Amino acid sequence: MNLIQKARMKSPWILHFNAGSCNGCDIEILSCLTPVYDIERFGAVNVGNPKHADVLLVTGPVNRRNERVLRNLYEQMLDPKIVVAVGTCASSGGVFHNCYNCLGGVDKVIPVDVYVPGCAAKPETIIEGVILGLEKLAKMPAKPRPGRTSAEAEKVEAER
Amino acid sequence: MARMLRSVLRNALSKPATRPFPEAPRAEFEKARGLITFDCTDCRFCGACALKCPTGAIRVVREERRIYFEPFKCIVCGACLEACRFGSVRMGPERRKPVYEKPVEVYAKPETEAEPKPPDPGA
Amino acid sequence: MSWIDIGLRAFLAVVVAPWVGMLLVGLDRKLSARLQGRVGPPLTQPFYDLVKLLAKQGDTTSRFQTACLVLFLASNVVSLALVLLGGDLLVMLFVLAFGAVAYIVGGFSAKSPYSQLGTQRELLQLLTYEPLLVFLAVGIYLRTGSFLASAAFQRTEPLLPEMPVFVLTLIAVFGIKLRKSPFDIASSPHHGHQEVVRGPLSEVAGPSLALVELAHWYEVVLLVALASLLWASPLWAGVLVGLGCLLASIVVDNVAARLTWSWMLRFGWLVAVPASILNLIYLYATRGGGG
Amino acid sequence: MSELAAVQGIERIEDAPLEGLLEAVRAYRDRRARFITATCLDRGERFEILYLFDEGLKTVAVRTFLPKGQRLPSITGVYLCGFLVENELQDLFGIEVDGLDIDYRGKFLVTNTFETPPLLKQTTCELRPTKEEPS
Amino acid sequence: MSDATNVPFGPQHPVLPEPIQLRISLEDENVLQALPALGYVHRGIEKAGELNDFQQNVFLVERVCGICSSIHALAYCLAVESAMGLEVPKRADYLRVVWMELHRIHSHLLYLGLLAEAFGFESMFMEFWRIRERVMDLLEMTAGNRVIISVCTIGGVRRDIDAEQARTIREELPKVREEVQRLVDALLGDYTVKRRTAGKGVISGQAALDLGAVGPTLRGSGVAQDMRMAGYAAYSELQFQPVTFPDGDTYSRTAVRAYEVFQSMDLVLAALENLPEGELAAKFKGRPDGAALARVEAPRGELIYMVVGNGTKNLERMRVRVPTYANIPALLSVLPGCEFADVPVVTLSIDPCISCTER
Ligand code: SF4
Ligand code: SF4
Ligand code: SF4
Ligand code: SF4
Ligand code: SF4
Ligand code: SF4
Ligand code: SF4
Ligand code: SF4
Repeated sequence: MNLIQKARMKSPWILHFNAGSCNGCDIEILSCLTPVYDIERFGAVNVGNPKHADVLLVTGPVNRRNERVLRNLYEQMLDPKIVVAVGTCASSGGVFHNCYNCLGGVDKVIPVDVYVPGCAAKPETIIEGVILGLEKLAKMPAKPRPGRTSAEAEKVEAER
Repeated sequence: MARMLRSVLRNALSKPATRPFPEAPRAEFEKARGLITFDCTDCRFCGACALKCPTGAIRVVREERRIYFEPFKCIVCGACLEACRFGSVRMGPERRKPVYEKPVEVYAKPETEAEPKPPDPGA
Repeated sequence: MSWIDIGLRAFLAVVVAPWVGMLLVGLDRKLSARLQGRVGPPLTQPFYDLVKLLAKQGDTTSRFQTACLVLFLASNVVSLALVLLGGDLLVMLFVLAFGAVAYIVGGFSAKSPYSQLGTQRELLQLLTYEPLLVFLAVGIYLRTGSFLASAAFQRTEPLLPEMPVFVLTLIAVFGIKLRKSPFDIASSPHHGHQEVVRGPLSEVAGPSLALVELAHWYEVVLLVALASLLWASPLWAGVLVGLGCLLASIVVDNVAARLTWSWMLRFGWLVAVPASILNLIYLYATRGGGG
Repeated sequence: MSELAAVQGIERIEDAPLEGLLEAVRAYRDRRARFITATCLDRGERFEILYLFDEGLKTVAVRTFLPKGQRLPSITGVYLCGFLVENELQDLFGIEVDGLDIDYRGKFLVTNTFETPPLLKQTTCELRPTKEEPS
Repeated sequence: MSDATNVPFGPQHPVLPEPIQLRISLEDENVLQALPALGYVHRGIEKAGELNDFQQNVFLVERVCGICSSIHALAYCLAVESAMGLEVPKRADYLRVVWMELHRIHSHLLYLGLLAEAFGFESMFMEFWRIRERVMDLLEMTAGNRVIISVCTIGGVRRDIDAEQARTIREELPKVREEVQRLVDALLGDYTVKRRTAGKGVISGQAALDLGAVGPTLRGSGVAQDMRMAGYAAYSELQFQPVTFPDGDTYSRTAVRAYEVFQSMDLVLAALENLPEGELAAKFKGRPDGAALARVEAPRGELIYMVVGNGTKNLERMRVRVPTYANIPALLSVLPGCEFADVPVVTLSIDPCISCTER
């Protein structure tokens, strides 16, 4: 493993987005930050800013209004990046599969790298999911993506 | 602030509350709702589990005598367990692990029991 | 000072200091975690963060802001070099302020409202800590008769017993500069947990953000070096004073909530500044004694 | 079945014609009852709307019937906090509310992507695949 | 000339775990106006409640919100039971109280932590959440899941608490209590915390009633109203006094929740003490026909379920009115005039739960 891969493995900055979840999985993600689970042991911090994040944790079945927000957040994250769908409803819609306003899973909107099961997903499972995702992240080529011009960036910002 | 100072200093001096997670995972609680699996030995493919499932995670195809189960739809509520009168649904405390691709699990009767049993008239 | 000596010090300031700073930042995070009852990240965590940021692609930061951040980084490096080379503290403060202004100008250039608001607060922070540092320099002048850092370094008697207030103001400056409670109003270093997200850095990403992290490493060493002026011989005592200030600011961070900018400004100008002035008056009055 | 006979847990239901609705609601306000919420049912030709109030832990209700297509007067003049539920009625039942204080114009909860308001009986989501399984 | 800056606060914002957008107009750093933009978590659960059969709905309503999920299930079950005229066994009533109060403890500890987080008091957040884990362990031990505990079912409860587990709870709670007591003293007595909470977002008792506020928001304004006083489940047989604080500010609302943690612990212990023997759930036949309304006290306030049955396995209508829904008007009334830095703190002080608000 070269240095860059190692650094990626050891420094996952997390962005958490709630795409219409019931909060069950969200509070479990928060639990991951707290002393008993302490995901910072793996270098993970919750950055709250898509531009700084490497890992997008999404909970919830994605509804018709936050679909666009989710897509924008994903766009704003710089490569390489991974998406982790946390919880059953983020994976497939789960119990909200017949709700009219739900799209039924994150993978309907953006590509998902890791699915974390559970309703609510337990903190241990979430940590495992992030680690599993990092293995994928480390191997990703650092493919150059043309930086957005500031005009484009503004447009995205305005839509947000 | 003084009270909090005591509290943080105590933390600094004692062992961290962190569980050594991936290295030494804690045993699951005995009654934890974890993995749903099927044991089709006695299954009649009646579909009661599928009907009661609030998420549509189970698909019972009678003609094929198979159960298609999508664990990433399942919320481990246990409704199928309560619905099955033949004890074919199992729930264990183990935690399901994260994956790259969502699987569909297929359960069928063990080969020896290939001959379909007649439906239970009493039901 | 011989050329070798100068070369050595410059090497220390430019090449060794960031590594020390990296470890100090790592220590900061580890220690905060331990105070919160957690294990925390490894000490070398900031290093991995930096490498990862550098390896990120498609930086969306505007060119102008990146340029400002380069200036910010450079000013931190130069300031540190100035202190270690025994240069003029006032020049050092000017260079430092110049870097901070560059940082602020960069923040204002970004369109995001969070960036705007955060930068306004950054400006207020500058207004709070800058006078405190100037007073520190004046205090050192009153005792050593010179604004040169070398004068402080060459002093055999410690300055600290006569300048106790400045330890406290330095802890506050540590708190402000390292964005710790109760002063973390513009952005907090490793948590975007507040109303303006990461303030001036909201739009900064990837390699440009790495510049900020790197500047941060220099900044920590610079602050420790400044604090060590108060007890310059033996030098290890001064370093201990610096580390003590850092430690104190970490502990304060963990026992206090974030307050508002108006509180910070009031604290700075109604408490810290008058206290500094009192200490200066004392220094002035007893000028003959200390030599 | 076109109206509720009685509701367990609601102390009394007082019927008010559409024109008298505000009067009836104001009477509760004068008695210092706390407004809880409104509930709407799609009854085919008309809507059945219950306004629920709390009177010392007891629940009481004012009911009105709104023929489809007619506009509903807003109670925000009496109870300001009614604006949330009235916006919801606009969104989910397609009822137009008159004199709404803070009006999201039918985009409060949903983005307009439904042909018919979602909570009307005629709107059916696709049934789930399991329901089609023989049992 | 007013040069108001408009700041969209959310929908993705780190201090709000949930996507709600507050459109805030600022003048310098003072809030002129705040309007919520909702709909980011609207799923359509009320409709799904008509599509599912009425027993599956129990699992659905638990996921209206994960934080007091079991209380949603309880309210729904109470409504259906009363529509069907079902008698719930006594043991089930007491077990329900145990689980509901454990849930309230976890929810309030969560709130206290998040509030500390909102004003950057990291270590306090960590401390509250560390202690909360012990309550989560109790929940997982008895119910098999940490957050969505799924214990209520129509007619009673689905799980039992055996003597062994009851003993563990009895031993654990006093220890948790001691730690929480220490922390609550540290929180409520702290200078910096007082600076950030006292006098912020003041809602008077009368205004709270007029705006329809409920739960700790109402009790924090000095109004003693708590649905548990109405005596559903076994509450009528357990002694308790609603906690109130008079000032109506963020500090009072926080204090109400802090002391309710202790109250809930007492209720859990009392319920375990008096736990009668008997059935766990009443057997029933038939389908709900007729309507019923149930009001319960969720951690954030009064929660209301109304079900209308029509004799089929699907309900005619399922109506949910959640506490945050009732508290939003009160919140909106106090935001103008706040400093921008106080917006997250004041917003959190009603402990908003958007996911249930929008369903
Ligand atoms: S029923 Fe229709 S709208 Fe509802 S979840 Fe299924 S596909 Fe989507
Ligand atoms: S998976 Fe379950 S617990 Fe998690 S957000 Fe979805 S419904 Fe809630
Ligand atoms: S598992 Fe049980 S309920 Fe499901 S099809 Fe088989 S016998 Fe029927
Ligand atoms: S008759 Fe027996 S096998 Fe057939 S559906 Fe009923 S229970 Fe299942
Ligand atoms: S546990 Fe619940 S969700 Fe999972 S398959 Fe069984 S009924 Fe369906
Ligand atoms: S950013 Fe961190 S502290 Fe803030 S809400 Fe998210 S998880 Fe909590
Ligand atoms: S009130 Fe809030 S916490 Fe309680 S169930 Fe509703 S959303 Fe969840
Ligand atoms: S406001 Fe309450 S319910 Fe909503 S996300 Fe925060 S903690 Fe959860």
